[in-house]
Amino acid sequence: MKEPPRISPAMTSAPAMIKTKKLTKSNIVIRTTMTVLALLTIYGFFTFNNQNLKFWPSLMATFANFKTVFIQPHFNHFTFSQAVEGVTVTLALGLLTTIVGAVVAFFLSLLAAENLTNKTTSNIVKTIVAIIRAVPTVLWVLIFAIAAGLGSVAAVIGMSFHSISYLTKAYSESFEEIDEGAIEALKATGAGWWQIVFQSIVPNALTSLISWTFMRFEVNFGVAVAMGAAAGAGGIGYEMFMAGAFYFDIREMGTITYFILAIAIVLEILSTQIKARIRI
Amino acid sequence: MTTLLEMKHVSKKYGNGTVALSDVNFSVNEGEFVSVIGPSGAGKSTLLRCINKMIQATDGEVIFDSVNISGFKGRSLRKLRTKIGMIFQNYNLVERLSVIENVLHGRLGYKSMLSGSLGLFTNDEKQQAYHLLEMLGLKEQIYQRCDQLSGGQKQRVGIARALIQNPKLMLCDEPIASLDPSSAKTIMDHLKNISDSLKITVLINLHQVDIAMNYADRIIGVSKGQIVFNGAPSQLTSGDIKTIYGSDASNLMINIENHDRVKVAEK
Amino acid sequence: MTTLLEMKHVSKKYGNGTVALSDVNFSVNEGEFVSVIGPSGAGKSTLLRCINKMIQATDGEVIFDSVNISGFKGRSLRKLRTKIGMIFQNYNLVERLSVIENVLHGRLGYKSMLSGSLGLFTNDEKQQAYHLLEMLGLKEQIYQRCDQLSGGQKQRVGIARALIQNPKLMLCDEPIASLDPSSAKTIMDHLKNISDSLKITVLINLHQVDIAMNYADRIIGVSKGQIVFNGAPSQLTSGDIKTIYGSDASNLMINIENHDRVKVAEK
Amino acid sequence: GDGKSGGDKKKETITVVWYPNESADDLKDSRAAIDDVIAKATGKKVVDKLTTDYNIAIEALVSGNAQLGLMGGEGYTEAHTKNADVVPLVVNSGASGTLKDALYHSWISVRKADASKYMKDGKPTIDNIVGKKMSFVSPSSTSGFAIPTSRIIAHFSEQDKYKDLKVEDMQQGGKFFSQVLFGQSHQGSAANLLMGKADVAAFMDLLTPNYFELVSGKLNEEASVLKVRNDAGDPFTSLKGKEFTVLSVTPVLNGPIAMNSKSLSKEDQKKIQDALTSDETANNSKVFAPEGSKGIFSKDGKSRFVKVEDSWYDAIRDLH
Amino acid sequence: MSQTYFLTKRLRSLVVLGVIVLVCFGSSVLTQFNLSQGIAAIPKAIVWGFSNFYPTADSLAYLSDIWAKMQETLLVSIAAAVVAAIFAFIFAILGSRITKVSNFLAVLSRAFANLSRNIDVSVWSIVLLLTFGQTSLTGFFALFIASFGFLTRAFMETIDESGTDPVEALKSAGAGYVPTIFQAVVPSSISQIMSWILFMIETNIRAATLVGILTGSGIGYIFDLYYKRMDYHAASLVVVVIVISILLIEQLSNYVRRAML
Ligand SMILES: Nc1ncnc2c1ncn2[C@@H]1O[C@H](COP(=O)(O)OP(=O)(O)OP(=O)(O)O)[C@@H](O)[C@H]1O
Ligand SMILES: Nc1ncnc2c1ncn2[C@@H]1O[C@H](COP(=O)(O)OP(=O)(O)OP(=O)(O)O)[C@@H](O)[C@H]1O
Ligand SMILES: [Mg+2]
Ligand SMILES: [Mg+2]
Repeated sequence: MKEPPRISPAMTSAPAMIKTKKLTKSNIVIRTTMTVLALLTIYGFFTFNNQNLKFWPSLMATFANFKTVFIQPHFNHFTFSQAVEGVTVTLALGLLTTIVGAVVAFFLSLLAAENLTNKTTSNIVKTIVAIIRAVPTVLWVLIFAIAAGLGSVAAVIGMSFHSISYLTKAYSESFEEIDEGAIEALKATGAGWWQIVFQSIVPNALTSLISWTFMRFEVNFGVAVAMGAAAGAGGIGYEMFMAGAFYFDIREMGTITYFILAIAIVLEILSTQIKARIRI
Repeated sequence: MTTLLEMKHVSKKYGNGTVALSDVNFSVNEGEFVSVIGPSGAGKSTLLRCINKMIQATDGEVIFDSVNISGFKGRSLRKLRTKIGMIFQNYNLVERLSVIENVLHGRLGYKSMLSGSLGLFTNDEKQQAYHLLEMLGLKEQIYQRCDQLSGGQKQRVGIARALIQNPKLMLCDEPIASLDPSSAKTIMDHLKNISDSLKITVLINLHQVDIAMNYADRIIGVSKGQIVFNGAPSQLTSGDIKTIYGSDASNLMINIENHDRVKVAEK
Repeated sequence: MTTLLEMKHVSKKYGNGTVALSDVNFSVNEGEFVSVIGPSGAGKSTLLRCINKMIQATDGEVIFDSVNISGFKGRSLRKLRTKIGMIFQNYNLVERLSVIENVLHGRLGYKSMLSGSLGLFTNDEKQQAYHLLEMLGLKEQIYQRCDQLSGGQKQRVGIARALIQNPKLMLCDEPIASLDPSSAKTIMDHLKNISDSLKITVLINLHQVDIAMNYADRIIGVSKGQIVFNGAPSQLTSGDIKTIYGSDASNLMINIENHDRVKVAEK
Repeated sequence: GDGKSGGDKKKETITVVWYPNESADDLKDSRAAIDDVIAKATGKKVVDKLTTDYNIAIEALVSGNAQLGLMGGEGYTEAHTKNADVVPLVVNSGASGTLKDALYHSWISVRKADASKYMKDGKPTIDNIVGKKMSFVSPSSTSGFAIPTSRIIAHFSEQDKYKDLKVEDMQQGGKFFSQVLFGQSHQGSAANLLMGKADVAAFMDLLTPNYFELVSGKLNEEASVLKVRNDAGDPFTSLKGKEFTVLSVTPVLNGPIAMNSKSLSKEDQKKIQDALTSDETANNSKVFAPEGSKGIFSKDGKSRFVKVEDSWYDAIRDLH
Repeated sequence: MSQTYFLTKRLRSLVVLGVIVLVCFGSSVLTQFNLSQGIAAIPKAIVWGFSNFYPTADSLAYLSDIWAKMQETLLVSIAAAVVAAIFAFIFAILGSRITKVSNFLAVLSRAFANLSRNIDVSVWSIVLLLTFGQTSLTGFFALFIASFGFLTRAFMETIDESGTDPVEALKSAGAGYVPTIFQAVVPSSISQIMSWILFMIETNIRAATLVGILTGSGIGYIFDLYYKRMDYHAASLVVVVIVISILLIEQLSNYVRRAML
């Protein structure tokens, strides 16, 4: 390497050994978390109940399946127009749950935002919403499927539950970010609560409300696919479940996968565009 | 001269125990231009907000327009507030909305819940907004979004919003603290002009003593929640300044001897 | 006096067609303190970055330490870069790491991939980092995270990081543009000090002409990608300034007549 | 799709819910034929509800969200327990045309290639299914779960080691079986076996005319061997010609077409019952498919719908 | 004066509102959703829930079974997130504007991540079910693929946001590519990356329920089992266990997130 430092103005002696890493709280937490996660992962692999599965052959078979799925899609049990219909139904499910979710969440989030109500109400609403959110969507749909009937009613209501709780959290956080002054100013003019909400809170938070809603719409499309598959909610997801788990026709799964992918990508582009536009 | 506002033994103790105001007494006449000065944390903002009850005083009475408003709540409180305009350091506009929409917010106190929420304003109200904006030199910016305005322009929108309330009293909480000197002067001129020509009483928090002395008819000095000076600018001495601001008065770089009365622009 | 750096007919055209440098020729002697001035977009940053090949010049030759480095790539380029320290306007520190870790980053060019990746530094290197930080007055902050430092302190970390490379040349791209005047002075003093006492050549982009004149041995004026002035500060006339900055020279509020040579703090 | 005003509309449509087995695509015509009979009898619109879960079908009938449903015996008794308004309307008879042989069968089968491992003294036995990978239909299936598990428990609980064997132990791998799969339909369970995902599978005999044909032995006798027909539809298209051996055969009462009597007018109940039990329906080749064609019910001798009472299913209740 | 301004503004709002109502209506027709039925369903569901869907003392007997499956699900979710994070990190490095090696690789890695992210986890589950059967590995891989896609994008954005500055500085000091990644990129983005991993674990636990139902593994499977058996008391106990687990994990990761800053 190089000769010792050329720079040596009168210096006091440095400690003989210098540690470069000083363990700050954040470093400790990061490392602990990493280690714990790594250990849990390894432990997980040992405990997975793999039932004598031959790993590599299965993996190879999976790749072969993926290849079939993506390279040789075909139509068998349904036609192109039925697939379009399925996708449309799924999209409609996603739209409906997003809109229902957004409307209900809007009012709930007014109650959940600390700066619009009091701390107690806010905490109660937030806790309820957190519990609702902790129940996976599919369970809501299944529970509603038994309790309230079949098909779209259960699907929409069940899926909306999750949307509502998710959006309530997102919206109320957007509301809480609003500068107190914007509310204070209208209060000082003698405006009432609803007037403040619609004239100050909503315009102020509009950008983030829209962007959260679109994000949720993207998610809801995926959820609608999954609900078709796991809870028989109809649409392309149901076709996929039948093709995959009932008919074992992976080539048809390929067709469906492409349909889903196409819509998902369109939605993503749309949502990026809209988000970019409203930010102006 | 009629008394518009009277504070009697007003005290305010915050939830955390801070005593922000203790036994504050003063009165303001109609049309007066009164400036409240005092160090940071003295209680100036609290004082102002106790008047339109944005903060509920713990004790004492506030008499506005010969009515004791201390117990006002709900509808009557909202109605009271329409009579008191307020202007803020950070303008507190809805940035995404246009200038005229922000001005029209000043009318919300007069409207029903529904029409207010939907922003349905009458033609008269819009005309009034237009004229106010014209008067404040914002004719060109009427439909611009407020986030595109400069600080000085924003504050003029804030003034227009307060004026459209048809207020008897304007409360201004450090309206020029965020502005550059030239914009600050424009705003102060406008406020003085309003007070003079529209006979609106102005109560203004300032932290620049020289500006307060230039513009105000009367100065109220607040220190640690108490009123320690109340008189004409000409009566304010270095000793008073020291009482108000404590021993660091010299740090304020205030030059009381040597100030000119700035001529108020008559538009 | 030996020539350390020579630029011969260097040009740079960016992918989008912008010609940032065209036919630049100059040379810098060992130990010189040279300041590059010029308006925004003139090509100052491009010029500096062509020297350590952070940007690849489109044309011409760069001779560093008697070697034509124009074609350097891979290992030889990395080795070259260890000889050239660089200091940035935004300090470019890894904010989450401690001061000493950031300084030691200057040694990465000397280390193997593995020990570099793992951040395994020898005790010698750590001692050296310690002494440099002591010299720059950052002894107290050695283990502090860089996001807790002030701008001036951050820039001193940047200097230490460059110095620990044992560079022959220091490239400084507007090192004081983000600093308040007093921190800026500290940084300029340190740089001058380094140049004087360690005989490290310094090439520094500045946009304050007066500071450039105060500190530099020589000034290079760049305008529209071309060198339009190259000489001692004392030779710089108002006319030259106009040539460099165009007609808006007056907006720069430069007062060339009336500047004092600031004494360089000798620590 | 039908639009608004739920109340009135509900009365004008009759919803028929189908188990996953009968929800298969290739039974579409058959479902439509039965719907047709109901529609003609009542003059109302008949809507199909296909399901992926047995219990959703059951709950739909229980709650009155569906008025009619073709169920399994087990599912029916559960539905009746939950809501006594769910009662059987008709059931398909056996070849005799009466309730006497209104039966089908639950099989426990293994792949033919492995059959020798499950033989004792030349006869098939379920002794060796312990520790194997087992495929059932669904926890709410009669012939695909309730019957075979009670058969297994009955068989094994004679041994001391398995004295306390419970239904719960059959539901998850790692207890009695090494792994337990649920095919979600009889077809799925059979496919699990033939694809090698399971070693042993339970499903019903009624798949036979549509998907399987006899290779040796007699239908519904132990040790009979069957294979997948060449014209079998999914999920058997890639499993043509695969053979399996039946280890055990248990008769099961046919499942009824049940109704929620509260959500269907007396008048309609009668009309539907009459229409379904009519000769015309019995001779409708779409409803009772003759040999060689596909249908939910197959024509075997004089098979037809006959009226049935709730008490007929007590035999299933006794299983528990 | 201002009439047209307010008129256009109001018209625009009306058009937006109209479009939303139309979309709602159209979607309702398409999916045969009936709002009045939907609203009526909620009280019905609540009544049903209170009369059927609650854990009983008997169902507590299943707790150990349920907990075992929950543990499996937790481990699968964690393992999937962690392994995915490793791959995602590599892909993110290759794909990020700041650290990319070549444009081709960057585009490729972005495309790959998009593919795995935009196909729902349920699709992957069903494809994987065919080869891996009803095992934890099916769930693991399904979650892995979905996590990989999501994390790659999240990491890429994190790295992009962490800025070119430190990378440029190290490069100018002569540091090589790999040391630059480990000494500049990793420290700058590590807390954000950890935070994404924690978020992914939370998401995975939710998704695992769905995947479990589809593939017959973990907590989803056991819910499905009880549910299909119509043992709603046991099924509700599963829900309770899931809810408690998710809330706990959320609290824990919120704590860690705050402490990492
Ligand atoms: N919401 C609150 N809760 C508790 N204490 C408060 C609250 N608002 C203000 N205070 C305290 O009350 C005192 C007076 O505050 P106030 O804002 O009225 O002072 P000020 O004179 O306006 O100061 P500044 O010039 O900084 O605006 C201060 O000590 C402050 O910390
Ligand atoms: N990566 C790039 N791609 C294209 N054009 C560039 C790029 N970087 C700089 N330029 C252009 O090259 C010209 C010179 O830029 P350079 O950054 O060297 O100027 P500068 O003198 O450093 O300006 P400043 O004082 O603002 O830093 C400018 O016109 C600039 O827009
Ligand atoms: Mg204040
Ligand atoms: Mg530059």
